[in-house]
Amino acid sequence: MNYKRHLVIASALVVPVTVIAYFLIAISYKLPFQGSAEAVKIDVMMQAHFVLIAFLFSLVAVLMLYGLVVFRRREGDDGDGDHIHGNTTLEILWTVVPLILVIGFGIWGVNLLNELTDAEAKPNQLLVHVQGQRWSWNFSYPELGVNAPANERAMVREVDDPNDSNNIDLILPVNRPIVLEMVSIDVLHSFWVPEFRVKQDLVPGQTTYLRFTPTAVGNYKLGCAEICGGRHAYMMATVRVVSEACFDQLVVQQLPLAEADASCQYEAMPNYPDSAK
Amino acid sequence: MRQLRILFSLGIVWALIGQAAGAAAGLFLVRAIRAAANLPPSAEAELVIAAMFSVFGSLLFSGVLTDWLKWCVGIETPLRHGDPDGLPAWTRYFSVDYNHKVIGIQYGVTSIIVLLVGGILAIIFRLELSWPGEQFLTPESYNTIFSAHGIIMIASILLGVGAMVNYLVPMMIGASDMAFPRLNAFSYWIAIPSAILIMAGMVIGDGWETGWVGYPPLSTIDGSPLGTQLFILGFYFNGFSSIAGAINLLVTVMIMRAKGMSLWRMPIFVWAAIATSLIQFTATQTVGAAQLMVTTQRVLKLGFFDPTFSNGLGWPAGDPILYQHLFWFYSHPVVYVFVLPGLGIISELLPVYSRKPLFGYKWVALSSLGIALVGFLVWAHHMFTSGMADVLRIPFMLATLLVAIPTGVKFFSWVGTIWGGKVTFETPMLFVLGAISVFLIGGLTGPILGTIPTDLHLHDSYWVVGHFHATMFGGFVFPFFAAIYYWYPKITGHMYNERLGKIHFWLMTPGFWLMSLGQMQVGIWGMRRRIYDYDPALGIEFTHALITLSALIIGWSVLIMIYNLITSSRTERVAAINPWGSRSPEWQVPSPLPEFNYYRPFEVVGEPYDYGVPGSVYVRDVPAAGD
Amino acid sequence: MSAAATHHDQAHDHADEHGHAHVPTYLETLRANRLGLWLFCISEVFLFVALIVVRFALWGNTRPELDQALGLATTSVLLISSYFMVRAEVAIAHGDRDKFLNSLLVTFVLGVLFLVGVVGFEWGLFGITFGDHELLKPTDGAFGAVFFGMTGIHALHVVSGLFLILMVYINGRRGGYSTERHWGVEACAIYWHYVDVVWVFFYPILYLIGTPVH
Amino acid sequence: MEEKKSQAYQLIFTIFLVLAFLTLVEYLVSQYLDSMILLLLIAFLKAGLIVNYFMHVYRLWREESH
Repeated sequence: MNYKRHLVIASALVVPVTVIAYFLIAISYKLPFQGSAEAVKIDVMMQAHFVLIAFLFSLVAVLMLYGLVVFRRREGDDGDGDHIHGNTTLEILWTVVPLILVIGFGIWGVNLLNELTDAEAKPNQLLVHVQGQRWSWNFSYPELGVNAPANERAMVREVDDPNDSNNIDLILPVNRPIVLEMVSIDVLHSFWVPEFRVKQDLVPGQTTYLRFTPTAVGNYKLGCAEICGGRHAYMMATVRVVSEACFDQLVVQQLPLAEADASCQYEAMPNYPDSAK
Repeated sequence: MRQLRILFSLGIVWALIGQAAGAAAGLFLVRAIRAAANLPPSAEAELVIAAMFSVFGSLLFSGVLTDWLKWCVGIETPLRHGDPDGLPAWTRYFSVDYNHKVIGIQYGVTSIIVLLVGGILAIIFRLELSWPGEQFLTPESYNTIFSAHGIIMIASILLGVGAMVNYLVPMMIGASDMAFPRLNAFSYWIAIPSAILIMAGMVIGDGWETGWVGYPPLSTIDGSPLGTQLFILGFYFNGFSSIAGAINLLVTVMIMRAKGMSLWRMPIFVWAAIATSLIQFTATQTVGAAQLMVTTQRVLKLGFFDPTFSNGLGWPAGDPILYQHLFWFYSHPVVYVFVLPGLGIISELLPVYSRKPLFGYKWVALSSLGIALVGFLVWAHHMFTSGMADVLRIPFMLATLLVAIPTGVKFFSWVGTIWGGKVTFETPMLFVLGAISVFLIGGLTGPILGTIPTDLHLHDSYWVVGHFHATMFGGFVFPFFAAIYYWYPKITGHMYNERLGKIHFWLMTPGFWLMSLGQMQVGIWGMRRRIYDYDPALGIEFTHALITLSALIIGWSVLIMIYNLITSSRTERVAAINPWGSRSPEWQVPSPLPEFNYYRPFEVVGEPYDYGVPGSVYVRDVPAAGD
Repeated sequence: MSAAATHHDQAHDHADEHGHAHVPTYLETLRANRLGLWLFCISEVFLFVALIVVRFALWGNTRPELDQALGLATTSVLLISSYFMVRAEVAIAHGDRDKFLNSLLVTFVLGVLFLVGVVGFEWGLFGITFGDHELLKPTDGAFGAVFFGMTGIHALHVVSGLFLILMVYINGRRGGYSTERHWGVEACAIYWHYVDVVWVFFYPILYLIGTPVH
Repeated sequence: MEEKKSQAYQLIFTIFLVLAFLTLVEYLVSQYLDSMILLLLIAFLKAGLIVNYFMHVYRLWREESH
């Protein structure tokens, strides 16, 4: 049996299959809109993972399928395969190479995580107090001494039961580092806006923090990502990232939305195609 | 009349009666004591004591404790074995029996029944999720059903692992039975009332809403449904089954191996069973402690996980995150309890159908232990967003990524086994290959969850749901089905229907792929876990419909298998002694095996997977002369 | 007549019917039993370590004010009971039947005394008081939870150990154990010592380590 | 035989005395030194003595019994 030849052919096949697999992943696993500075950094790592997934998938799948086709039993042959017990070099190879890969990703992950959770105060940062409770969110701006305004316009929330959920919006200024200081008064909740890519649980009895910098004006949806009982699915709120001027009007001056500048009115959600209307 | 007599000779009937009687006794006891002590009635306390009594009643009435109780008063009891006197032979499968093969089949059948219950629950809530908006469930019942799906499937998998380990290990190592046959029966018979408690939790006291993880404060907060308590106790008592079974298995492997069977000559599945048992008999205790703490917090107001306590003296309060540590210290390694036996089955079957030795036997064996050991160091990756101390996140991230290495060893060894072989594609082999493909998906989608920056997006999303369903199906369900088809002729003496088996495979595998990949897709787009309803603006309706459709396909395919298994045992298709040409000892003797497995003891004289060496054998009968 | 009970040499008739029935000898069973019991002990270690971890996680370097005299007294009682347990085992191994039974009885009484100390006095369950220290309540936050949790789980093991001792005592009076065959005594002894070992750790962890908070 | 027997009784009594002494030390350490490390060390020492001399852990890896 000419293993070398087969190995070369199969390895050559891995390359195009990897490309195809990555292409398929890229189109069917498109990440949501990048709404924060963190999303940009995290997405680089996501893509690296996707490349790795595509490659490893192709490697195992191609070698496997190729092996199954080439080394299938032929009609009338009832003998055994070759007597190969193993190969220590290969075993060491496929222990060490993944180890190096893993260490690489580990170091990358550590560095990026440190960057994301860097607690040092940044210039111009905004502290927002978030309180979770079943099943609504409350936001206030302790440094400004104000609460988040109630949402006067009915948002496009078909799935949302207006009786159960609060309609308080989280209004954030664009391009300013945000620090969320989060508490829960009953059970665990979790703050997740997919476009921001970061997530943090709210834990009763302690304060947790989440840091990000929104970079695009628009409306986003915040959902609770930790099961919190009956109406967990509807524990949502709208996060409205607005320009600094609008933030001033809506939050600092607490102007009703109707009296604020026209540009502060309704903003489309960047990646929700049907909400623009 | 005779039917009635037979019915009331069955242990399972008595177990159910005992459970009901125990529950009633517990209920009235608490009520009476509280009334006598002038305390207000407490539904919670009644429920807890009733649940505990019900488990004990079930064990007592089923008869699994009888021998031990006799020992307590000094009566020696010989081990009962063989077909029951004056009753049809099949009745032994419904009563307390001490033969490991009978217990293995009891485990297996129970596992499939519980699997069906869990599957039906899955299909119910999948139908709810097919479209956005409220369909036919209330949010509360949705929460109960998905939570029950989780824990019932886990119970099913544990039973399935018990089935494989119990049936296969003594047979493979040449033992006549497990080391402690009575303990073995106990492990099975305590799993029944605990499964019933969990299911009862769905109907009694408005179900529960915590998911299978049961995180406090949701599971302990005032006004949380009573069903939570039953779920927690069911979970707790199921742990006894795991611990007892694992200890039994370890002792069996340690002292009952056939002559000449050194550690490196054991069938690879036995290695997986050892690794599994090492996890089970240790880690299970911590989750048991956690469940006890939750129970005491609910009933006796012990504030382990209650952060609100304050008496003005600076006394410490409880901590909800502590529960997560205790819980995942078990519940992460237990994932390897689910998958290691399955991966062992893959490694066991591949050489047979490839006609070639297992590639890198020692590496595969050690990788099982490696996975088990690393599995103890990674639990907090379930808590990357939980708010635990930052210093813990990084070591757990690095340890988590290390799991990839022994897992990779297994994949490459499987490929190495196929290469150069002469592969055939009977149903068991198809399921093995399906398992590898599905487990590959599950494995590859893991590291992205292991590096924290990417996990921050994917945590508690449907990506996680897709990821672990792929590992569970690839690591347990597919190999379990492969094992069922593979050993079916050994168990029944009949051959299953190959055509139906292949239909089962070709429905289930694409169905599963679709489901798992779809779940990951909606997850990355922003679908949260454990939600009753989702935002159509995410653009995930179509994928959700597809996921539901594939869930239905998987459900139907499993029904085909059950039909196949039931009808094939009644056909005339008598299986050959060794239909797969395996070297394993159980295939060298006619099916089904006798009561004590082998007519004469065998000794190991070769390597287990030396396919391709003419004239070599793995085992041979011990020469009679020395006996 | 069951094959399992027949002697190995006579099992040939049954071999056809049931296969090779390996009838384990007493020594083989003993080995399996010992291994099994020790594995059970290791398994339980994880339960107790979990409790200890909870204690350190919640209490840190503090502890509630507990009655030191009572703590030392219960600890001593359990230690002495452990001594009488091993004395009983040595006695049966050397054929001292009376000494065996007496020591066992002393162990039992001391075990009950320990329970009285912990459950009666420390928990104040039966309204008995000891000294004038204020009793900790189960609802006293993490202090109450951990203290009652740990002593409760331990007391549960003590109670089951007492049942075992009682069983062994009754069987011993009937002459159920001999110099050669007394696994029952050994198992009971291992279990009882194990319960003692747990308390060896629980005592300093609950009573001694950390600064008391008033 | 008789000698072996009295030796066995003597051994366990000696171990018991050591354990009692260590318990006392433990108590004194907590009152005057308050050293967590030392307390844990003593606890491990006591446990080791019990496991070895009272529970006969070595019987596990001894081939013949008794």
